[in-house]
Amino acid sequence: MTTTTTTAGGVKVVKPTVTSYINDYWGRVRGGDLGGLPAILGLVVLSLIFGVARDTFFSGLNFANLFNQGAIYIFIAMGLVFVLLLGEIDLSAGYTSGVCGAVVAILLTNHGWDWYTAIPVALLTGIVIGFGLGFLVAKIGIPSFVVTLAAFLGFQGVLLVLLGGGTNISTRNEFFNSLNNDNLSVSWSWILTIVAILGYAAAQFSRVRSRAARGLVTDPMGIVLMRIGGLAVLLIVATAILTQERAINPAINSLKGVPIVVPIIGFFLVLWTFVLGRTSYGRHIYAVGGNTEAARRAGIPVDRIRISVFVIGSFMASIGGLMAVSRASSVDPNTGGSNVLLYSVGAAVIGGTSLFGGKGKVINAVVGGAVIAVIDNGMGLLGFSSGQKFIFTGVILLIAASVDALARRRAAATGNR
Amino acid sequence: MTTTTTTAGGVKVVKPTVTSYINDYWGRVRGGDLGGLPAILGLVVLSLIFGVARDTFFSGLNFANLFNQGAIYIFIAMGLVFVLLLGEIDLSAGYTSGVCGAVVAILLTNHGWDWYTAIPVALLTGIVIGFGLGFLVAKIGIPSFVVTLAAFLGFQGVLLVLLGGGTNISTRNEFFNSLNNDNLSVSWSWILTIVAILGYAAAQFSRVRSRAARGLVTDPMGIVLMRIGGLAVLLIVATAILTQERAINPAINSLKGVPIVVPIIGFFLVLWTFVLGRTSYGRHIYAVGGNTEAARRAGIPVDRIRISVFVIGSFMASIGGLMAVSRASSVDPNTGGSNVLLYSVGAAVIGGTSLFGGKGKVINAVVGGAVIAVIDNGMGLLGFSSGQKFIFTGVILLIAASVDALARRRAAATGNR
Amino acid sequence: MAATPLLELNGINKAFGPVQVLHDVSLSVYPGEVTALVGDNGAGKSTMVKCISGIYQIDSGTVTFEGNQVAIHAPSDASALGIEVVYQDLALCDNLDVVQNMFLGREKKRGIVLDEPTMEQMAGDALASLSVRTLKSLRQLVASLSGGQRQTVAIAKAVLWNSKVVILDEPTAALGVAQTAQVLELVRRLADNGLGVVLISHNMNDVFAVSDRIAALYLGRMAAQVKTTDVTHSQVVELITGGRSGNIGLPPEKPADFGGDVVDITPGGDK
Amino acid sequence: MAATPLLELNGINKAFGPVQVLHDVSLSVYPGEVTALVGDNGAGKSTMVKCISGIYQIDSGTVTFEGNQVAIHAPSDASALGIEVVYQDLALCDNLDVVQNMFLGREKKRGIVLDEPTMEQMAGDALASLSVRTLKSLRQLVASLSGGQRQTVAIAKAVLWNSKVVILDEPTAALGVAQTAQVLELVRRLADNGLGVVLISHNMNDVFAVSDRIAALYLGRMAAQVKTTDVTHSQVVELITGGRSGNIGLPPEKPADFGGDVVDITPGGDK
Amino acid sequence: ACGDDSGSDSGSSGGGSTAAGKVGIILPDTKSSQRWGTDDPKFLKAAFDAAGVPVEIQNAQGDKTQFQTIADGMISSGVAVLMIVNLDSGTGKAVLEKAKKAGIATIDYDRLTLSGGADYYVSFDNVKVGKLQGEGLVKCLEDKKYVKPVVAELNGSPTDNNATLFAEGYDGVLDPKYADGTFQKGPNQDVPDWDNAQAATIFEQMLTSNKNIKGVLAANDGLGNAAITVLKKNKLNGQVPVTGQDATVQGLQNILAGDQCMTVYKAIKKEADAAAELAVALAKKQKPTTATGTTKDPESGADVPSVLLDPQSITKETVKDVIADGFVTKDAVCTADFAKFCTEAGIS
Ligand SMILES: Nc1ncnc2c1ncn2[C@@H]1O[C@H](COP(=O)(O)OP(=O)(O)OP(=O)(O)O)[C@@H](O)[C@H]1O
Ligand SMILES: Nc1ncnc2c1ncn2[C@@H]1O[C@H](COP(=O)(O)OP(=O)(O)OP(=O)(O)O)[C@@H](O)[C@H]1O
Ligand SMILES: [Mg+2]
Ligand SMILES: [Mg+2]
Repeated sequence: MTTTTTTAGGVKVVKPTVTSYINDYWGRVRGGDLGGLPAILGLVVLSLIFGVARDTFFSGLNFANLFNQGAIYIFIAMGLVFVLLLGEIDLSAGYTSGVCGAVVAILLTNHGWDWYTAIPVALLTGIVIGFGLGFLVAKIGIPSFVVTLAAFLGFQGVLLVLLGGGTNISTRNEFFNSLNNDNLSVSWSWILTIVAILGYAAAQFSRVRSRAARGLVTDPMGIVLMRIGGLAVLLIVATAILTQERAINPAINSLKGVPIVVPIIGFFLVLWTFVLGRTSYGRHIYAVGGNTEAARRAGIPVDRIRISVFVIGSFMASIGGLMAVSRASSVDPNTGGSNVLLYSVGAAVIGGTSLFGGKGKVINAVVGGAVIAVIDNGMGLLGFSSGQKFIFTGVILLIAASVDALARRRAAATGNR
Repeated sequence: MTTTTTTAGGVKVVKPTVTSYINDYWGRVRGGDLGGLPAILGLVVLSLIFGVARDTFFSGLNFANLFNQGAIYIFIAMGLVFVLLLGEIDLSAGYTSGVCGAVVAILLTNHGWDWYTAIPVALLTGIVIGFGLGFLVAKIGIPSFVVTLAAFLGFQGVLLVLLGGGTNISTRNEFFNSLNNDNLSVSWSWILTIVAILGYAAAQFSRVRSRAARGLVTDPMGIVLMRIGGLAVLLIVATAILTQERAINPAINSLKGVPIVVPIIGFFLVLWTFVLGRTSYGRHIYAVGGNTEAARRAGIPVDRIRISVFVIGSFMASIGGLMAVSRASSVDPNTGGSNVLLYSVGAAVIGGTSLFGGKGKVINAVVGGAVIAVIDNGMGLLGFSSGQKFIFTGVILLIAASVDALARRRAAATGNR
Repeated sequence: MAATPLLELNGINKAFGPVQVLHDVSLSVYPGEVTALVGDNGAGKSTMVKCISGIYQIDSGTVTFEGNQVAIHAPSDASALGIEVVYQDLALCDNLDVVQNMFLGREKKRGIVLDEPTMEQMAGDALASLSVRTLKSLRQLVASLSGGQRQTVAIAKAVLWNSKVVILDEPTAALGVAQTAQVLELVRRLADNGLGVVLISHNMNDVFAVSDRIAALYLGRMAAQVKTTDVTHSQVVELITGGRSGNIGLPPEKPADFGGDVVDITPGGDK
Repeated sequence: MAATPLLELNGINKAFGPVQVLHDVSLSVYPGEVTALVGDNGAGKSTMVKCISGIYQIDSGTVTFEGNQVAIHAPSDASALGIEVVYQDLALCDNLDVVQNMFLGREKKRGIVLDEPTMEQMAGDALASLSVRTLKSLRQLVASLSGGQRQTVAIAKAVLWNSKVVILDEPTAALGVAQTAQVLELVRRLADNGLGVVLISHNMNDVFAVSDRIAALYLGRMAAQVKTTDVTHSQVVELITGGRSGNIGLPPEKPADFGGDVVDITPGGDK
Repeated sequence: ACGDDSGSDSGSSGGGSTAAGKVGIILPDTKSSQRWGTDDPKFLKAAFDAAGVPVEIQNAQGDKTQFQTIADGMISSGVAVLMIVNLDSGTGKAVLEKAKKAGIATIDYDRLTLSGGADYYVSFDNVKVGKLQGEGLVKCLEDKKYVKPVVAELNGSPTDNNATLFAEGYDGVLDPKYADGTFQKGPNQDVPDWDNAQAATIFEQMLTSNKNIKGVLAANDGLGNAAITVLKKNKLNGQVPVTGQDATVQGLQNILAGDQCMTVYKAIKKEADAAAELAVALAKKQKPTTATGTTKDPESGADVPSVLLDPQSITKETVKDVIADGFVTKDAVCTADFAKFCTEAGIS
């Protein structure tokens, strides 16, 4: 072990090697600092259970289905992560998505607007809703649970009124319906995959370079390469599977390529991860969620932050709504209702976001959403009766969560809580 | 102002007079320490709104309806107060009530049990459920949101399975159906009212006496008498209204007396208020909710407390379930579903219970439940379409909560938060 | 000596509900000087600091900064004026690490991106100057720091900025011997650079070692504000515990004035 | 002097994940004596206290109480043995009042009903003995107390009980002059009543004023445990800051031993 | 056990083999009516088992996302015939189109998917159901000889399209009566989620604000029972006729006791058998012969080959028909409390 010591901030530092880095990581894991591992472990366990029970679970077709099925929860959960980071809750996220979905469907179908005008209006609706909720919470001081419970009821009514009391509206716009139904062409699939890998690599290298230039400790180059390699392998394998022919009857209709919704999820994942991790706005969200009083004393505009997270929450819910409507090619008074809200909050929480604020990442929403989607998808394949299905869904959810909880018990035992 | 000074614990104390006591109280209110005032204010505002809109709102019949309609939420909310006091949540409370309701209906109707055997079994079911939930939360360490989300799904399934996939089961047991439908006789109504007033007076006086015997400061006798008098007036007026004839067609059928469910609510209100306020178990619940680590360091068995609040929560949910089934004289797969959960949590929160733990009283659940019941009841009288009804319910809920929030803003301004 | 006060409080009153915590308090902070604020536990020192920094709203009274009357409604107003505070209850975000806490609310950026390397370097420099020896990493979460380490972070956070007034509420309470010496030296250095410094401390040795003036609070009233050179150790202790010493301090106690406050330990029964 | 130690720690190790905080620490607490535990910020004093009281589980080592080896897995085990602790992070419930906090976990009851009058009286007595002057009411919520008032409540809470060992982690840090004197007197009185007392403090005057023995921690290692009468003020400071003084203390520093710990202030980049 | 997969599928994909392909069936929910949870799975399973065709029956539990997820699953597991009861036409259409792209034959069961282009349609006429309810209520009120009775309507879930169809049916009967002054229009409310507990509160408030209610058009037996409970509390049961639907045990008992005036019996077994027959033929790659009627899709204007069945109005006199049909058992209906009424109604 060669430990080159440099100076940073007048304090001597030790340059880590690949071995020391891995030892360090392993030490942290053994000490209970598990990060996203347990949720991913839960995902693997679930997939194995379903894969063993039904071999179609591992088919390319089913793999592709997963994305379209989970997208709605993932988008809403991404927005909820922001709200939960502040220790708030948005019970109305489900129906917000429904209302925005209804807006887009009405504009497209009843008013004959085009998608590029209708979609922005729907997204704007989401933003306005979020602003209203945030204002009531931050400025009037009503607890978010009550505000969003009222909104939950209110939007349910708005949806009914918009849809004229119970009818449903079909969307017939090709582009709009393709969003959460169709796939990228094979060549575009590969192009985006390559771009993603190169982008990640560039970000990693530039970070190492800027730290090294300052004389600060950097991650060993080996580790950086391993990270990039890992991501590359993952993405390439996934793309390879998704670009296989997966149509049941290829003669009638060819079905291949990465679902269009995947790059959209990817885009928001990168965007929000960047916002939370690399901007001062994101830092302030964590601060307000961790200790509102400390944040206030540090001069952070707590109220504005609070409003903004509701805006982001409702904005993402509106995207979730668009995806739900696109997938169903229609909107009805139940869009965004039933289990959508609880599944979405569940997705965020299972991924590791705390309901008490200050702890969580956007990737949590994606992993948690994947857990929810896998459960839903797998239960669908098993063919239980309705009652059994509810029961098994509950049990499976509990198993996934137990994996997480038991893995984290070590953490508690070592005092890292 | 005569200030008699005595000694307590070696420290000089000042004996308050009625005037100083009232000044003190008024000072606290102006300083923002409002207690239950805002929720009660909200209740009054709502009643006025509905009373102006429909004069039947203030009829004796409607007043009696309120109790039967709100009882379900109140019972579930009372249990939820315990869960919320620990900063936990029980999303499954609604379906727990449904399952327990189904158990009692099946035993009564399908198996011909009598009410005095069937009801205990249903309550026991609730206790067992609560133990299971609490165990998973406290011992395995899964967040309560996830455990009870799983239970929410699972019990929905159990309910379906119990009801054989969706049938309705009617209950035909007279006694059972009377619980949340019928009234006490006029004489019993008065007897219970008198007993309640005398009991309260006795408790107040004995407290003053025991403190005085120690040489500790006591509330001035004038204040004690005012409290007792206030309660007496309230109860007597309510009883007087409820013992009036209120039948739609008095020729066919006489309808008067306090609804049977009122003394049941009263019993649990007193019981749980006593437990929370006057026993060390209650004290420990507040401690764990306020600062789990401090409670643990004080040697409080945190895990056992955590399990116990889920037991109480599910037990009260089971009573709520019995009341729901009694009222509808039947159970169906929707019993305890739909809005029951959100309304119940809403009842607890509107009453002033914090979702973050450590703050709340059982009376909150009753007041909050009354707010919910009044909204539901009033909306029913107004005869809106379904969509409008949802919207107005949301708006009204928001108004009630704003009264509360705005009243409390002074508190924030003076630093008492 | 110093010409006009940098910061001047006049007739400040503050009550929490029925409890009057500050009565008509006045205080002057001069540039280039260390003003020690002393007083018994619960005298109202921290409350006064929080009034200055905008955490609490004052009920009445005026605050004058650099000759202009100012209204401070929020902590951000105070820091905009150039008032920096180290609070007794340290107000750190447990879920953030040391560097993140030190730059909270004033992050260094390059474009819109946080400039982590710069912040890390500056934080390291600031901590190194305070004799921090046992901190394992600048990226350690504040939740896992020892009491003294937390306090050092809070102090380092306040001195990172070019401010005009620095107020430290019992900054050395949890510090070790070496660190205490460093902090006192830092306090002196800040004043010598022309800043106005307010130091709250219960340790008379520290107070006499670095302060130019001493202001003594007694039960929410300003008992005296004197030059350090004009008083003795025991006089200050008398001011703290009794509100007066010889001919300085508050007028002789009339029972009616303080009686209620001092003795009223169990009013109104329990709630 | 004192025959056998009341409480004895042997070879205690404790790590948080990859960070080893206590290395092979031993400590003896004798009845009727005050043992001062000193050490730099982050030396591991509070961690050691939490290991004794069962908040943290030790990784290895033995704890002997009154001659019997004991396993302390939870704070309730420690209080069952008769070990009472005042923590540095005070561990009070902000949503409870002063009396409720002082009796937390050990409420006085009459039947199943809480005996509020008795508790209120006992709490009043205990606080009065600690020179508390500014507490407005025993029914005030702890959240609204000043720093020193909170500390007094925590101390009063610990001395209410008949325990055999009392451990105080920097009890006087936030206290005023008079209160500090009272607490030191209390500490002495407890020891004179035959209890074993452990006092953690950064204030050497206090340490020399009341302690019979001094144990010095240095970077998680026990540098020395000596009689107070055998060492001087400056020797103790050397032990704290350097781990050795003359021929007492740890063997001369080998870079390999401490190198990593001391210098490694920015490892692994940010997360 | 009812919806369990028959287990005889060996991952066979939409079959060029001689064996019949698998049939996938998606039911809508468990809350709007008990049939989806109990009756349909039972009868369909029995019919397919008898024909020796593997079948997979799932319930979307009122959730359209799940509905699509289940459909995706069935399509990817290679069913030969997909039979759906849509939750709404939009989702239904999306599913049907996906299935058609995969070369799967499609059947609309019970509800027509507008513009869905399903190959076949099997159903009761839901508007007809509503019509029977309306006519039943009119008859009961006429029997009571009330003058200008006030009629309250308890509609089904506002989000359920079928509830809209039922309402269309009974309003078609009642509106002319309101118009000509025979009846007086009373309060009219939807019951979210068909929730019986909410129905009780809603009806209680109707009665409080309008004490003259003399007839209740309740959209199904559960809602009817909720209204009856409130009426009982006010000792008005039996005097105020209440309607229902589904011929549940509860509804039949209420009819026998005289508290409910009628219910609508949909011979679900017949409907299930008809649908199964169609599906079996399609799964065996035969041309079905039973779809003799057609239904015009009001949206696309296409004629969908259909099997249409008639709902039946049930009153006290005809309760025995339901039992004779095997839809419910005598034991279930004629419990101790009702034995007397059963004899009265001629059930043996
Ligand atoms: N929010 C509040 N509500 C009611 N009383 C309060 C509140 N905050 C502080 N107090 C009271 O005000 C008085 C002054 O408190 P403060 O914290 O200013 O004291 P201090 O001088 O800083 O004492 P210490 O030296 O112990 O830190 C105390 O008696 C305290 O109990
Ligand atoms: N949960 C934890 N995870 C990681 N490191 C920790 C944790 N708790 C404490 N530490 C580290 O252990 C070391 C010892 O901490 P401890 O609180 O015991 O110090 P101390 O001697 O009490 O210091 P002080 O005098 O400042 O109170 C510190 O470096 C601290 O950062
Ligand atoms: Mg203070
Ligand atoms: Mg410490």
